[in-house]
Amino acid sequence: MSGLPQIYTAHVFVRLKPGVNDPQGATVADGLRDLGFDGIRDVRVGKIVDVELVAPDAATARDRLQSMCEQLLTNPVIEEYELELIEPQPLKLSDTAW
Amino acid sequence: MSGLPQIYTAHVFVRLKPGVNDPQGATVADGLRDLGFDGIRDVRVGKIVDVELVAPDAATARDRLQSMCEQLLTNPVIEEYELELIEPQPLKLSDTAW
Amino acid sequence: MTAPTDRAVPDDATLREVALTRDEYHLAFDLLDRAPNAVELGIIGGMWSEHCGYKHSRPLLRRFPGTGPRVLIGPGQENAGAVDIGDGLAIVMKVESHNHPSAVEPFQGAATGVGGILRDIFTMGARPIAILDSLRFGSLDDARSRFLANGVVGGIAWYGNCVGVPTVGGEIQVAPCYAGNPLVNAMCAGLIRHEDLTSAAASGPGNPLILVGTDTGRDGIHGATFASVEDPEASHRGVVQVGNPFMEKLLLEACLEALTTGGVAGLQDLGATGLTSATIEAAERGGCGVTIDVARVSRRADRMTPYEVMLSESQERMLVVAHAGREDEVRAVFTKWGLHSDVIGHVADGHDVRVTEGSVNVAQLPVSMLVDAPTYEFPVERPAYLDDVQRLNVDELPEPVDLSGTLLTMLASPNIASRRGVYRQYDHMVGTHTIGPPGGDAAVMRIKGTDRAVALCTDGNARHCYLDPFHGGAMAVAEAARNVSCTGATPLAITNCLNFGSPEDPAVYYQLARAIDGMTAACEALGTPVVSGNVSLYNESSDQAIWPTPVVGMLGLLERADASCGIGFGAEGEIVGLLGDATPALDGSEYLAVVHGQVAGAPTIDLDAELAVQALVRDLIEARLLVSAHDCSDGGLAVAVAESAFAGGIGVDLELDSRQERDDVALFGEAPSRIAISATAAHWAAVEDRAAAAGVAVHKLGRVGGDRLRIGPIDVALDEAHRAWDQGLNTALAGRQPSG
Amino acid sequence: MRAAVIVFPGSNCDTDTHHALSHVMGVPTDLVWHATPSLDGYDLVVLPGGFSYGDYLRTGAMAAQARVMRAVREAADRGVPVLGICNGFQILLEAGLLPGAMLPNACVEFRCEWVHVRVETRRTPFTEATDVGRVLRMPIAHGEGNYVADHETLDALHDNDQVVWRYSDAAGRRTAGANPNGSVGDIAGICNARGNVVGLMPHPERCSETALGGTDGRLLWESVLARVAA
Ligand SMILES: Nc1ncnc2c1ncn2[C@@H]1O[C@H](COP(=O)(O)OP(=O)(O)O)[C@@H](O)[C@H]1O
Ligand SMILES: [Mg+2]
Repeated sequence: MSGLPQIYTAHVFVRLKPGVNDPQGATVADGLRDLGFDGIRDVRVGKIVDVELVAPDAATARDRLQSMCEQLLTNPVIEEYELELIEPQPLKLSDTAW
Repeated sequence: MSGLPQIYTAHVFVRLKPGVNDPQGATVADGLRDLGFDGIRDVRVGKIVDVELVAPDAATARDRLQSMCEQLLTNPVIEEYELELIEPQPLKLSDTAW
Repeated sequence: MTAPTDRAVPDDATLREVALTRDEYHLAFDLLDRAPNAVELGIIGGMWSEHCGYKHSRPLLRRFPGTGPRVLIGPGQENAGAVDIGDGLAIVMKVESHNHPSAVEPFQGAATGVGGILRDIFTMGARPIAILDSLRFGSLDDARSRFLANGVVGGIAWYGNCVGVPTVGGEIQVAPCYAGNPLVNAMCAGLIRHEDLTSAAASGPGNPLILVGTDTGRDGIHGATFASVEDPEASHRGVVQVGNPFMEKLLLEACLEALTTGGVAGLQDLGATGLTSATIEAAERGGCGVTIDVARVSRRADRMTPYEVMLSESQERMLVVAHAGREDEVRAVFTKWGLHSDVIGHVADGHDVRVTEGSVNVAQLPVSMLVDAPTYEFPVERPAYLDDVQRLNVDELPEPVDLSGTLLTMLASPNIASRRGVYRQYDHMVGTHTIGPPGGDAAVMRIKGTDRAVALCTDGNARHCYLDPFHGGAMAVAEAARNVSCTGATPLAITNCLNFGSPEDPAVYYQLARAIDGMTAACEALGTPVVSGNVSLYNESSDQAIWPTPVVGMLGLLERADASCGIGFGAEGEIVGLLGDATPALDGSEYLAVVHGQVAGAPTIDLDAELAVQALVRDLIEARLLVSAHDCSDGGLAVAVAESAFAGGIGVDLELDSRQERDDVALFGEAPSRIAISATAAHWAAVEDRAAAAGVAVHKLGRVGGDRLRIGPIDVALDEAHRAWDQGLNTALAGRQPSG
Repeated sequence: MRAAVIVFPGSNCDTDTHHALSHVMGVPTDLVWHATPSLDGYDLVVLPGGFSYGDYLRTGAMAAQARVMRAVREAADRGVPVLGICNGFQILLEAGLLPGAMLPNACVEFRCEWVHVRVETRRTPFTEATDVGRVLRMPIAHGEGNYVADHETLDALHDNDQVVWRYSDAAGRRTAGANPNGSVGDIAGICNARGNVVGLMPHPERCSETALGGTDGRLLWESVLARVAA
């Protein structure tokens, strides 16, 4: 049984799949080398999507986040993701924005 | 004294400073709501820069990464970052890309 | 003013925060006959800031000619000027600066600058059809300047491309004086039917005020006052705003659609000082008062104070004045476009702006006092530096032995090299109006549904203004008009942005006053009134003020779009000539700066000669006698014909004017009022006849053909020269040494 | 014959495409709102270029979820010709109506310029009136046209003759300099297995009139009009 709704914060780390080439990463690597940084072997650029959501419990929050990732936040053709769910803060009565 | 150079992997997590407007995040939040997801309070989008570099030791690697962040990877006017340095793998003789 | 001593005056820090002087505080006190509270102080400071109040420039701006038969809306009346282009259509146009924000965060600073100028255009009900960007940076040898330049270009591209308004022209110039204070001026032109022109007036007491677009956050509070104090980098990092071109696109479409409902009485964008100037200026135009309840403004941040809500510069917001009773209909359009709207107040009887938070009064001020900022006029005294810099002894300059090599150096220099690397980052075709793309003298935009086209360009040579503010100001207008004329279009009107240092410095004040006089003289001579503009002062960093940099945005009209002329040579055998016989000189030339490292001399212009040469080139184009026409400006004749050769992909073989003693002066010397043309051999006699009839000199220089550039002593392969020119700016922006 | 040009929030080539179809080609054309549930009665559906949803998150990602996309899918299933131009192509990829994905251009900059593409197949409604090997000159304007797909997908595209245009030089040769964005196999446009759903990065609506500097875009329109009329 679930208690009062709580605010969950999640970090979704989205990265290009290993084999997919990364033009942005390559450009950043070149930029770093131009600035004189030695020893740069590889740079890859990904995305973080930080989501704050209200859910009755952690399992529901995680389920919803997983669906979000699959439906919108990532493109499985080229991307993979990790989901990190943070311990909730209790919802205060003043938090009515949702 | 530093030993043989090693390969360090670092994750740089770059986010807009709190309070800086994130239109992309706001649009993604609306997109998720349109898809029927309830309870979305906030979405913010940041970026990950994964850097693989060769350095003589962890302290040097961290120093260089910090300069990279300040000089190129982030814009301190609107962004903040966290740097995560991963334990190195020893450099193999076949690794000559650098 | 002698200040009463018994009055409690806020401390210096507070006054600095709201950018008011002690005297201005006393003036405000006297006008109110009481002490303004904190919110009122913020409102007064914002409205009296240089940015909104034009404290130092308003008296000078009155010198501009602002009327003419084609002027529908002149300067100072609305958010932008409007010019009749026939067929019941008008072009709405304005240029605006975003210099200070761009110095701090170039990408977002430039992006939000584009956003701001677009809103000034669609506030008038016009659909934006073209953006131009006029940019100045420090030397690209410096990494910081490269960072700024690349960021600014990226930001303009991002915003304009996303909104879907083509960026079709502009300028990039580099000079060391801009190192700490780059200039980012954006111009926009919009198209509208006369009867659809919309005023930004809040009239009709009882009419609701609706705020639409982005929720209000703490963005850019003090942005306007920030643009009025020196050295922005020093302290104001918190004011950076992030643009949202997607929101802007929705706002643009929704506003234009809302206007078609007939339920909108007025439309005003939110720019500097946000709600404060938007509501107050609208009230002034409507001759009414306004009442605003800040509690009804949707926020993005918690616990914002009334002060913050009134002064927030959150981007992508508009104020809609609806006809009472029709607000639901108007709001439905915004809802359709996915935009949030709030009724935040109403037009009121009387002449006060009243701000409440719920039922609590937080500010009440007379509109008249706010829109009438105190103005300052100083004596105009010629600064001593002019005598030093105007001295130029050409005989002391060694003439280069290898003038072919000099041409390659000139072509690769960042002020002359091709801008293709920049404008290919801009969507310059969206809208399918662009029939004269970037790369020519002026952009040419067809007007669908008519035979007409308009030509647009921006110009302003700050080195000339620095050496002689009057002539430099005049030359900026003349060059812009010449560029437009070279497409065949008749110059109609200008908009302008005056980028100067601190007006409190007498030398800068002189530059400002004299540049305005020079621009005025040229506008009068050429018949191109000033319909709008913007003033950006305090452009200085710790070490120096910028050169005086007036930027002129010119509008020209082509009655027949299909008669427009380009800069490229056409085919083998064409005759190349030079219209106009102004004597080229090294004063203030690019050659003098690049090759001899000097900024010196006294450039001048003869406005009668200018008028005649422009009239002639338009006449020749209209008679379809020319294959190409290209303004001779930076780099002189040699660079102009090289560019025509590149554009045509064909070489040229020319002789130099034998009247010049020095080849370098004949090749690279600059003078206004000269245009390089080409015409088929069959047409050449007619060209000469018309020139003679017009009393304008035309010199036949040689012929188009081959794969080399042969210009007097110069002889280089076309493709080698093309490479130098094509790669020069890219190489500089990338921070690489030119190869070879 | 009736054409639909879909309007997503942030589409900005919608009116240009409408202009090309209706005013230049004389085809009755409607601008159709993204929330429209049905495309019944249309013989041609065009997803125009632009920045739907600001290109936020990923180009085309949010537009792919729009209500009208179900109708686009149904129209595609009925065999109606569907053309995605630039952002429209990206939307078709995100919606899974075409295989593969887009990455930022290899140069990591937006590119607006004229390019050449070579027609690779006549099996689509938009190319059947041209010849294989014919080189078209058209403008591009995009930041993400770097097409990628895994090996199986690429093999399948090849085996089923689904590559419609490749970047080339003016003579039709695939040179390194001719590819403006780094797309795999110089791919500029592809179609679905059936051949009626087509996506391409260049903008035919920007080269359908002489005044705009080229008319090769008309070949696509003429081709599909002939097909629909037949
Ligand atoms: N240099 C100038 N020349 C002519 N008109 C100017 C100049 N500077 C400002 N104006 C006019 O003054 C009015 C206010 O300009 P501005 O404060 O920049 O408007 P906004 O607040 O809409 O950005 C506009 O009508 C503008 O065209
Ligand atoms: Mg305005």
